[in-house]
Amino acid sequence: MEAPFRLLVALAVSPVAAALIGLTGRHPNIREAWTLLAAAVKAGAVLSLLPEVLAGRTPTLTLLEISPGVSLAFRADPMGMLFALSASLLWVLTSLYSIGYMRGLGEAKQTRYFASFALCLWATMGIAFASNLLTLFIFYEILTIATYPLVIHKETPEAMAAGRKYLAYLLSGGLLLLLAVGLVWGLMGSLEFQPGGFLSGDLDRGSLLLLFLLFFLGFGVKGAVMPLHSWLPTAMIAPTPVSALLHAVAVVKAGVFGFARVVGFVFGQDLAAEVGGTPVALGLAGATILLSSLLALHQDNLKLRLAYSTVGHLSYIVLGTALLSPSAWVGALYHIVAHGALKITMFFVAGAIYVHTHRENVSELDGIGRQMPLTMGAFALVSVGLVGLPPLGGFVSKWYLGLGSVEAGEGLLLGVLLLSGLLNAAYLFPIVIRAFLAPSPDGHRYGEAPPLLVGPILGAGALALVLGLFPNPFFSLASRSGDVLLGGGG
Amino acid sequence: MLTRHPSPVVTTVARLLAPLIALFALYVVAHGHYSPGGGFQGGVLLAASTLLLRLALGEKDSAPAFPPSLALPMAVTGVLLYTVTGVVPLFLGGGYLDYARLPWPGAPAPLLRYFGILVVEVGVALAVWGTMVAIFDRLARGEG
Amino acid sequence: MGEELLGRYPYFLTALLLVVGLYGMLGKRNLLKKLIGMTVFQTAIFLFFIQGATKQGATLPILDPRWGTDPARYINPLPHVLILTAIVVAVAITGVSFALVLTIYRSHGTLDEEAILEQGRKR
Amino acid sequence: MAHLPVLVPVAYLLASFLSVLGGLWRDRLGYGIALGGAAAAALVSLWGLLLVLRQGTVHSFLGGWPPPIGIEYVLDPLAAFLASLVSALGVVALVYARPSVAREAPEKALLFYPVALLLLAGLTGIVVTGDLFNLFVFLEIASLAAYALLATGKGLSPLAAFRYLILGTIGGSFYLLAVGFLYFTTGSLNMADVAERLPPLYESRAVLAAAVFTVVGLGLKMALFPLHLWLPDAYTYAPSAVTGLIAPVMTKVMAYALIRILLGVFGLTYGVEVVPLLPVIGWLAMGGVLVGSVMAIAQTDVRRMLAYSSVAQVALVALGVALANPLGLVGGLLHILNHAFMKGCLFLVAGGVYYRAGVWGVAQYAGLGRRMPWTMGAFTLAALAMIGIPPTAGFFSKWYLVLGGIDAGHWPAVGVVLASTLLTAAYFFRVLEGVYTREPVPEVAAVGGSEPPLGMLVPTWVLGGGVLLLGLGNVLIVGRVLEQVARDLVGG
Repeated sequence: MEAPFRLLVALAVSPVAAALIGLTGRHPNIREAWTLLAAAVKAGAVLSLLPEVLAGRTPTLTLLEISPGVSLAFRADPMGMLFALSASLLWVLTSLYSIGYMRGLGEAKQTRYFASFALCLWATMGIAFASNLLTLFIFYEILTIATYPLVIHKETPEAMAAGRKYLAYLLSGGLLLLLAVGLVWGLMGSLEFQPGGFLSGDLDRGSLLLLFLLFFLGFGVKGAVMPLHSWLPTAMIAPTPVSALLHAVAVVKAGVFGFARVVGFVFGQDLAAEVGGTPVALGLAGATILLSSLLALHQDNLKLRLAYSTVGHLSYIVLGTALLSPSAWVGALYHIVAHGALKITMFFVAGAIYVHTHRENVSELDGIGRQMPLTMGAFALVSVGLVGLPPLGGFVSKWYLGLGSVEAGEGLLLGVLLLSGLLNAAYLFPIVIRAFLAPSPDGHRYGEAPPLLVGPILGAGALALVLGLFPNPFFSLASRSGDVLLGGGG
Repeated sequence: MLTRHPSPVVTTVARLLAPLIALFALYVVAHGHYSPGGGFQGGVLLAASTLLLRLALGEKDSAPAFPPSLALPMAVTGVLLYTVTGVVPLFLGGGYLDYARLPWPGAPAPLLRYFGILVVEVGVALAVWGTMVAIFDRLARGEG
Repeated sequence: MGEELLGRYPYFLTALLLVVGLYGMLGKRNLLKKLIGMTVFQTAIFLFFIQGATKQGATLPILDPRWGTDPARYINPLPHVLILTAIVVAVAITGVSFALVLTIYRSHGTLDEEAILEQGRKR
Repeated sequence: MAHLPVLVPVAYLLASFLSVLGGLWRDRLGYGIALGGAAAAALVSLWGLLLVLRQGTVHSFLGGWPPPIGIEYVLDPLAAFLASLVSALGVVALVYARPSVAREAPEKALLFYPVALLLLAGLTGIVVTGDLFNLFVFLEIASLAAYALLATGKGLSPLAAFRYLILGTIGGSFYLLAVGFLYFTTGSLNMADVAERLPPLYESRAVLAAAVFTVVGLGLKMALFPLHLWLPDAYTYAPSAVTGLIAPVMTKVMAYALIRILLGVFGLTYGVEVVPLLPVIGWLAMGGVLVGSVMAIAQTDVRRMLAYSSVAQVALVALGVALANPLGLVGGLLHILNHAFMKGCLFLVAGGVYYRAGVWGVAQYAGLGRRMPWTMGAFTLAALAMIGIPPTAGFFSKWYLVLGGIDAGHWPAVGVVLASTLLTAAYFFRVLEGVYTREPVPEVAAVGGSEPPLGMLVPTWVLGGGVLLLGLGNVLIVGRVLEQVARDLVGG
C-alpha cells in the first residue's frame, strides 16, 4: 500500500469505527470488537509509516480544499509521527482497559462512550498529522467537542458542571486560536507549516507578539498552563480511562503539541526568540510546574493528585518548547511520549483500584500494595520514572530538558526542574510507601484486579520502562524533529 | 351572513344599477389598452356591481347573479389567462409577455400585440373581480 | 426660505400624512385603528408619487393631436402606473389584514392589543 | 436559453394557481401540482446557476422591451445562487409540510400549498428582478404570503402575524418611498441604469433620503436589530411547516435585496465614503448578534430560542456585508446559505418533535436523544454547525467573517463574531444536555415520542447532511460563485 493511503487509513479508521460502534450499540461484544479492531488497525497503520519517516521521507496526503488556498492536508513528519505513534499505541491498551473498566463498573451509555473515544482519537491523529494551521484547528475543535460527552459521562450534576466548565474553557481557547489563525492568514496569506517557520521577519513586532501570545493562550488552555488549567482537575470526574488517555495523553498533549508546532513551524526558532513572547511562556510554565506540584501534595483524591501532576508535566513540555534550544526541544518532544506512558499507567492503576475496591483517596490505600502487588508494583515503578530517575523514560526527557535549560543559559529553570523532581517524589512516593508498608485498616482482603485491567497496566508500565532503556525509535523521531528545526540536539 | 335589505327602494335601485355598472365596467376593460381604463379598473367596477347586489339583496338572493363558489375559480382562471398569455411566447422564442410571438397564424405583429394585451386585460379583470368578491364573501361570513 | 417651503408644500403634506399614519400604526392599541393608520400611511406614499408626476401646464398622458408627442405637454404617466400597482398591493394587504383582524376577534373577543396579549399569556 | 430568469417565479405562480384549482377538486392533486411546480422551479434554478457560471449573466426583458423602458430580469451568479437556494429549500419544506400541516393545521391545508408557492414566487422574484419597483411588488407578494402563512397557527399566531403585517408594511412602504426618491432624482427604475446615473447625484438630499429609507425599510423586513421585534412572536406561534419554509430563506432574501440595492445600486463609495451607511449597519449588526444571542439564552421555548437565534444570525450576515471587503461579504453570503440549512434543519426538528411528542419547551426536550436518535442527531449536527464547530458549514462562514474582520482591521466585529460562538454554544448546549442526559418528562414519556414519519425525517436529514457537505465543499461555492460576486460588489 502506498504511504498516503496508509496515512488515510490511520485517520479514517476512527470515524468509521465510531459510526459502526453507534450502529451496533445493542450488541456489546460486536461493539467492543470494532473498538479493538480500529485501535489495532490504527496502530498498525501508524507503525507502518514509521520506517519511511525514519528513512527521512514525509508521506503527505491532501484531501480537499477547505478555504481558498488552504487544503485539508496531512503530512507524517517526525514530530507528528511521535505524537501519533504514542497516542495510537496507548489507544490499544486503553481500549482493552476501557472494556474491563466499563464492564467492571456496569456503566451506562457505553455506546456513546466508545464512539466518542474513537472520535477523540481521530481528532488526535488529525492534529498530529495536520500540515497546516487550519487543518490543525479543525481537528483541535473536533477534539474539544468529542471529549465533551466523555467528561459528562456520569451525568451527575457535578459531571454536567464539569462539562460546562470544560466547554467554556476550551471553546474560548479555540476562539483565541481561531483569531490567531485568521491573523496569520491575514498577514501571510498562507497557513502551511514550514520547518523553521513561515512568518516573515519583516512584520511588525507588536502584531507578532500578539500572535505569539494568542497562540500560547489558545493552546495553553488545552495544555492546562496555569492560570488556564482549572478545567482539568474538574474534568477528572470522567471515567478513569478517559482521564488516562485523554487527560494525560491525547487532549492535553494536543495543546502542548500544537504550541510546539506553532513555535517550530509557524514562527521558527529565530523569530520566536526575537518576538519576545517566550519569557511569558517560560515564566508561566515554570510557575505552573512548581505550583501544580505543591497543589498535588494537598490532594487526597488519587485522580486529582495525578491531574495536578499532569498539569505540571504538561508545562515541562511547554517549557522545553519555549526554551528554543535543541536539547530542550528534543526533551520536550520526548516527554510527550514518556509522560504519556508513565501517566497513563498511573491512571490505569487508580482506575483499577477504584473498580476493584471502590476507593479513590490516597488515605484509603494503606496496605493495598500487598493485596494488589502487580498493580501497585507498576505504580511504584512509574513513580520512579515520573520523578525523573533512571532507568525510565522520564529520566531521558528530563535530562534533555535540563541540558536544554543550561544551553539556553536559564539556570533558574534548571533549578525549577530539579525542585519539581523533588516535589514529584514528595507527592508520589508516600502513596507507594503507604500501599506497601502501612498496615491494612480493615480485615478485608482484596486480590489482584481482573486481568483486563492488570494487563494494560503492565503493558503501559513496560512501555514506560522500555522508553527509558531503549529510547528509540521515539527518541530518534524527537531528535530528527530537533535536527530539522534547530539544527542540533541529541 | 348578509341578509336582504328591508327597504324595497334599496333593493330595486341596486338591481337597476348593478347591470349598468357592469356594462360600464366592460367598456372600461375593453378600452384599457389604448385609453384610460384597463383590466384592473374594470375588474374593480365589475366587483362593485356584484358587491352592490350582495349588500342590497344578501348573499342568498344575489347568488343567482354571482354564485359565491364561482369567485375563487374565476380569480384563478383570470390569473392563469394572464400568465399563460405571458408564458406562451416564452416557448416560441420570444420574451415573457412578448405578444408579437403569440401563435396566431397569419396575424401581423401589431395586431397580435393589440389582442395580446386585450387578453391580458380580460384576465386581470376576471382576477380582480373574483378576488374582490371572494374577499368580501369571506369577510361578510366572518371567516378569517 | 418661505418661498422654498411653499414650493415644496406637497412634500410637507406627504410627511404629515406619513407621520399621522405611523402614529396610528404604532401608537394605537386597537387593531382596527392600526389598520386605518396603515391605510393613511400608504395613501401618503401614493400621493407622493402622484404629485411627483405633475408638471405645470401639462395634461393627461393620452396622445392628443394638438400637442403631438411633445413630452413637456403630458404629465409623467409612469408614477401613475406604479401607484396603480401599489394600490393593488395595498388592497391585498388590507384584505389579508381584515381577515387577520376577524380571526383575532373571533378567538379573543376583543381588538385591544394589550388585552389579547394578556389572554395569550394566561393560556 | 435567454429567458431563464423569468421562468422561476412564473413557474411558481403558474403552479400556485393550478394547485388552487387542483386542490378544489382533489386535495392530493393540489399538493401534487404544488410539489411538481416547486421541483420544476428548483431544477430550472439549478440549471440556471450552472448556465450562468458557464456563460455569464443572463438578461431577460419583459415583453421584449429593453431597459430602461421595460422591466429587466437578471440572472447573475449571485441571483442564480440565491434562487437555487430558495427553490431547493422550498422543495424540502413542501415535502416536509405534508404530514406536518395535516397534524398542526389540517383545516388550512387547502390553501397552504398555493400560498407557499406564492411566497416562493415572491422570493425568487426579488432575487431575479433587475427593476427597483418590480422588486417592491415581489417584496409585497412574498410578505403577503408570509403574513397569511404565519397566521395559520394557534393561540397568538394571528396577532403575531398582524404585528408583522403592520411592521412589514411600514418596511415595504419605506422601500417604496425610497424607490420614489430614486425615480424622481434619476428618472429610471432599472437597477443598473440607476447605478450609472447616481454618482453625480451623490450629494443630493433626495438620494440620501432614498438610501436611509431603503436601509430602514429592508432592515425591518430582514429583522435587522433593532427592527427585529416582529420576528420572535411570528416564528414562535406559526405551524412548523411554515417556519420551516419561512425561517431559512425569508429574512435572507431580504438581506439579499439590501445587498443588491446598497452595494449594487448605491455602490460601495456611497455607502462608506459619502454616507457612513455600512458602518452604521455594522454596529447595528453587532448589537443584533449580541442581543439576539443573549435573548436566545433566556428562552424556554425552543421555537422562540431559534427565532432569537435567527435575529443574531441575520445580523451576522449584515455584519459580513458591512465589513465591505470581499472576505467579509463572502462570509456574509456564505452564511446566508449555511444558516438557511442549519436553521431550516433545526426548525424541522422542532416540528418533528412536536409531531410525535407534542411539546415545544426546552425542558421538555429532556431524554429525547434516546427516543428519537435520528431526529436529535440532526439537531445536534445543526446545533454544532450553529456554534461553528468545524468541519460543519457554520464554521466556515465564521472563518470568512473573521478573516474579513481582520482584513478590515475591524476588531470589534472580530470580537463579536467570536463571542457569538460562545453565546450560541450556551443556548444550544443547554438543550443538548437535557436531550442526552436527562430522563423524559412525564408528558413526553406518556405519549412515547418515536421518530417522526419519513416524510419529515428525510427532509430534516437532507438539511442536516447539507450542513456537513456544505462545510466540506464550501470552497466549491466560495471559489466558483461568491468570490466573483464579492469582487463585483465590493472590489478588491
